[in-house]
Amino acid sequence: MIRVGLTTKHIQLWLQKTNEKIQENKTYLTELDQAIGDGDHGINMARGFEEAIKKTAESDYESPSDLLKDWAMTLISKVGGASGPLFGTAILKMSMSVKGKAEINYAELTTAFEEALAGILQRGHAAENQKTLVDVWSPIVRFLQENTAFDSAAFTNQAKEAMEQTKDMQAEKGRAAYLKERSIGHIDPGSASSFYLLQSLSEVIEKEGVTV
Amino acid sequence: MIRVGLTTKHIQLWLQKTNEKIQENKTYLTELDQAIGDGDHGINMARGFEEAIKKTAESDYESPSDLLKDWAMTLISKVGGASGPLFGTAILKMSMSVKGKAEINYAELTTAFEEALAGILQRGHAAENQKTLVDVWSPIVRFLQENTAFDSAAFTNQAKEAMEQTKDMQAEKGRAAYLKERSIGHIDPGSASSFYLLQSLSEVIEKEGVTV
Amino acid sequence: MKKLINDPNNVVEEMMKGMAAAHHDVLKHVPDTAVLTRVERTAGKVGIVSGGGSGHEPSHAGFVGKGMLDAAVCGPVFTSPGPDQVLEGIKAADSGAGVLLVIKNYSGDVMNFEMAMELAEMETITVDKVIVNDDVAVEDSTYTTGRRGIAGTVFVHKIAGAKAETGAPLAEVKASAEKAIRNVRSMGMALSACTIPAAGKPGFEMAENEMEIGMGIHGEPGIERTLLKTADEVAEELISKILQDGVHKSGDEVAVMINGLGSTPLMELYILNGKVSDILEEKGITVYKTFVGEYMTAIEMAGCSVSLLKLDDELKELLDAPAHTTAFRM
Amino acid sequence: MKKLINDPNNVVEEMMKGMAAAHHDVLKHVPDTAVLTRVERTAGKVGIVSGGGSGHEPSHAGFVGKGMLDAAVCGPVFTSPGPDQVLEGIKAADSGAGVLLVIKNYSGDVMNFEMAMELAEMETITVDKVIVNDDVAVEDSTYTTGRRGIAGTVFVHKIAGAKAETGAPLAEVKASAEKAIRNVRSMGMALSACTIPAAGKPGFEMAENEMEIGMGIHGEPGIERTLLKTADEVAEELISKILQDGVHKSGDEVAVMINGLGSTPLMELYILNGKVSDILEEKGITVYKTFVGEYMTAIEMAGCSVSLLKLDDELKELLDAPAHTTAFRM
Ligand SMILES: Nc1ncnc2c1ncn2[C@@H]1O[C@H](COP(=O)(O)OP(=O)(O)O)[C@@H](O)[C@H]1O
Ligand SMILES: Nc1ncnc2c1ncn2[C@@H]1O[C@H](COP(=O)(O)OP(=O)(O)O)[C@@H](O)[C@H]1O
Ligand SMILES: [Mg+2]
Ligand SMILES: [Mg+2]
Ligand SMILES: [Mg+2]
Ligand SMILES: [Mg+2]
Repeated sequence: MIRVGLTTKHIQLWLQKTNEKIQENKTYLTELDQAIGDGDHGINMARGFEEAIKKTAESDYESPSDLLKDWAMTLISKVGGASGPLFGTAILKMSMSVKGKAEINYAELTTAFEEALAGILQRGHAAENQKTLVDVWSPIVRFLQENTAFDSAAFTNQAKEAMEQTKDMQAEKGRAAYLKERSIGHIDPGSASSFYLLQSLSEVIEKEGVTV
Repeated sequence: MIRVGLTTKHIQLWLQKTNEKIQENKTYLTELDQAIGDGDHGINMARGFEEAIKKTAESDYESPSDLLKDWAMTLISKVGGASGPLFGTAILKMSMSVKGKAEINYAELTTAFEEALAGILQRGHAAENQKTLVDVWSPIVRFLQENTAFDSAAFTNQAKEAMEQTKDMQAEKGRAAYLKERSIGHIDPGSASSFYLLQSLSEVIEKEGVTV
Repeated sequence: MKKLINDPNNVVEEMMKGMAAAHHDVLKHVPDTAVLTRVERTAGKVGIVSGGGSGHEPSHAGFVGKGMLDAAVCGPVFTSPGPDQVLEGIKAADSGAGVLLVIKNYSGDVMNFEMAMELAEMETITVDKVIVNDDVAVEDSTYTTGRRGIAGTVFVHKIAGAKAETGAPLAEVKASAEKAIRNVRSMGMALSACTIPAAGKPGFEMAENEMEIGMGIHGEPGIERTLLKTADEVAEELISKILQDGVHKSGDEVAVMINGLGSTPLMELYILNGKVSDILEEKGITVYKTFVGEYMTAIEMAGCSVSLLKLDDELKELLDAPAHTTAFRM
Repeated sequence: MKKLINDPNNVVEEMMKGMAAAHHDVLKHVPDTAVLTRVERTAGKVGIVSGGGSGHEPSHAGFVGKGMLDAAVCGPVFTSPGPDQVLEGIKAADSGAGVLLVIKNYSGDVMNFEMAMELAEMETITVDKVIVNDDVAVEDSTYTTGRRGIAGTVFVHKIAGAKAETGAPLAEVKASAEKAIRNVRSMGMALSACTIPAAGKPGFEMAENEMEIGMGIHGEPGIERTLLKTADEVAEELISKILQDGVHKSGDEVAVMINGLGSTPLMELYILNGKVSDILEEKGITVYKTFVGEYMTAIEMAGCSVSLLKLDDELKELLDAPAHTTAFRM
């Protein structure tokens, strides 16, 4: 197999697949946020991703970077709350990271994720173990760094495991932090939606036979 | 038996007995008012009668009229709503009617009730059959007029029957009038408390062996 | 019953205390009475007194102050105060030029306030009255109790208060108040019941998918129980019932009040107003001013009422005149 | 869910429309944005911008007007608006002297408003910010998210707005706002949950005999779930937690805000205030002014918060300065 990498089309499919999962799980994500936040996370993500789908349907994109940029800007503008700037910044940093590339290979994808995580950390000032989406993005970046080729199943597993581990954490950033000990026992909503995003990437790579 | 008539002591007992019944049936009276009014009738009557008991406990009364007056003024001041002026006026008119008398005989009692009813009608401008307490007071005045001596059982029966007949009426005065047809099927709260007042008088006369 | 109170039988006294404590620059409690009165009196002015049962806050004490009421009489929850307390209000408001009572048309209020007038006359205070009956949900009839007074009463307070502030004599103040009454119509609806503290349970039940059109401000039932409608449909229904009454016509100028009954968020009242203002524009009725908020509540009932006051030059001037009260400022 | 709305996903847009229609003399909607801005601009004045998620009405647009905010940015219910909308607010508020953002301390608000600042700087608008964190229910910590901004924010709007109106430069306006923030502490409690329209069901459940002390304005949980207490006990608890923070001491003068969260009757807020004013007197703290009503709500939540602002001469003058907004008038 030739290592073609992720093309614009794959990014489009990634966005679509993520959107599907977000819409399907809108109520679940909102319920997670009702338990330890203000109960809008599913609504926010669903609104933002729906808009991103609409926005990116308007143009033919020349490169992954251009598409990622519109995706990111739409999230920043339409998701709102804490997750808007965080997911938006993550995707925007990816867009900047892959600028000028027609295809994204494994190393480039890893770098893109590293920069996405850096953006998230810079924006939200959270560290690992504070029960935020950082607790999914940090492990997944380490996972990418520790490997040399994309293993869909392992990638998804790693993301899922990371998400599930937020359940036992006590929140120290974001709204759930107000709950202190009472935040323990619930999955962090932003980590759950991060999982859907990562799982979707994995599924696209798997299904389209992308060799990254 | 000598026809001694109602003395100050009997009026005191009448007030006490009525108060007991009002307090016992406070919730019931409120529920009647919740069905076709604003749900305060029991509360209003209970507050006013409790105050009347307190007020009249302060003095030794020389005559039925003096006691009735304090009773009336306390109701006027403390019951409020529609029932305060109506019950207050009724008792006040009785006080005026029996002024100067140490004992009240049957004819005097009848006159006192006639004047009480006149006061109610003047104050409230209601006619019979409009589903108000007039529908208890009017028949009871007619009943007194048609007889020559006080028959406790018959008096109570008449009052009770009159009260029960308000159930089938459509309200045209008071708050229940807003309900139009929907007011049918519920006993009028003011008629129910009027019944307790009349029943109490009857019981005092019976129990104390008053010969009016 | 979930309420932030101490003793259900003491809510009105404690409210008066807390209100006087909060707003001692505007109003004060007349000791041992149910009366809250203005701190700054305008001498020689006709006094304006309103009141009735409590539970309608900010009505009525929230409208005590320069340009509106001189005294508010705070009865027990949903129960008209007795004549002795209304008399106290009259005395507090009287500064020699006579007193106008603004009464909402309920049997109890009318009887108690009229008895107070008789008492005041015995004390040689000149008193007159107007009776507000703006609620078009109820049939207009002289044979029955007739229409209730609801949120439109606030406009009557404003007009009467402003007129009195001009130094006009009692008859003229009454005439302006009566003009306001002739020109104002209201209609309400509710999504939920309310609980009188001393009763401890709601006055009625309403299903999760029901609403009541024409609901009064004491939880008296309305015209019909219907399925929950949208804000736009509710606006249509309330306005059309008001306009049917024939007072407000194309070419007229009106003041609008969108009144919350207690637990309806301001957001919803504004959503309703968006549609109300569209409908009025469509009908050729010009909106001069709009008031949105809680003016005449029914404890914690969810729901609203819409009031329209037809304006002429005099009413406009009086509506715009300064008012310095805790719940209404111009 | 029983709400007087049309489409749960359209509530903020419709609210802005209805609000602009009602108060076109005070505020207007900037087309195609989430911004409501002042009609009458004071040229050369520092612009004050606030905002955040909707559902806190009258916050924030109710405080747009002379003497307070120049623009309010209305995000989705309980969700901070994105930076592009905050930028629109900054642009609407800017008249050359720079803009101060009043941000409530929530991760989302802080991130979105800070991103907007970066965007504004790219457009060469001078922007600075203050972050309000008055809620003593939350532990003060720089490591965690820290304290929330709740009803005390309204005092910050008032102080910043009044200072800006004096023509003071951005740094001085910011300094006054920061003094207000240093001097204000709040604490809330709730009797019931609230329902985000698009979520369709309450954020949590509370039993008939429970209340939550320290509840935030988005239904974020508080310090503890306890059995229902009396208003007096609640007053004691809220005030004692505020005073523990050490900002307000015997001999101080304070402004008090008794804020309703949405469906708590004004009567209950006044009952609470009666006790609050007694406690403060006992503690030797003088109440300069008291504000009672709905200022920062949580949709239709039942409950309240108490805020204390310690005053000095500057803050008193700024608090008393004229303000002409739809929800705050001085
Ligand atoms: N400072 C932060 N750093 C990283 N992630 C954060 C931070 N604050 C919040 N989050 C994430 O955002 C999620 C909440 O998003 P959302 O509910 O949409 O916004 P809001 O909290 O403003 O209502 C949390 O579950 C958490 O994962
Ligand atoms: N105009 C009237 N004439 C006679 N009785 C009346 C009149 N209006 C009301 N009532 C009586 O008053 C009762 C209601 O009293 P209450 O509930 O205490 O006062 P309110 O209606 O002011 O809440 C009614 O049941 C009715 O019997
Ligand atoms: Mg959230
Ligand atoms: Mg009643
Ligand atoms: Mg009543
Ligand atoms: Mg949120």
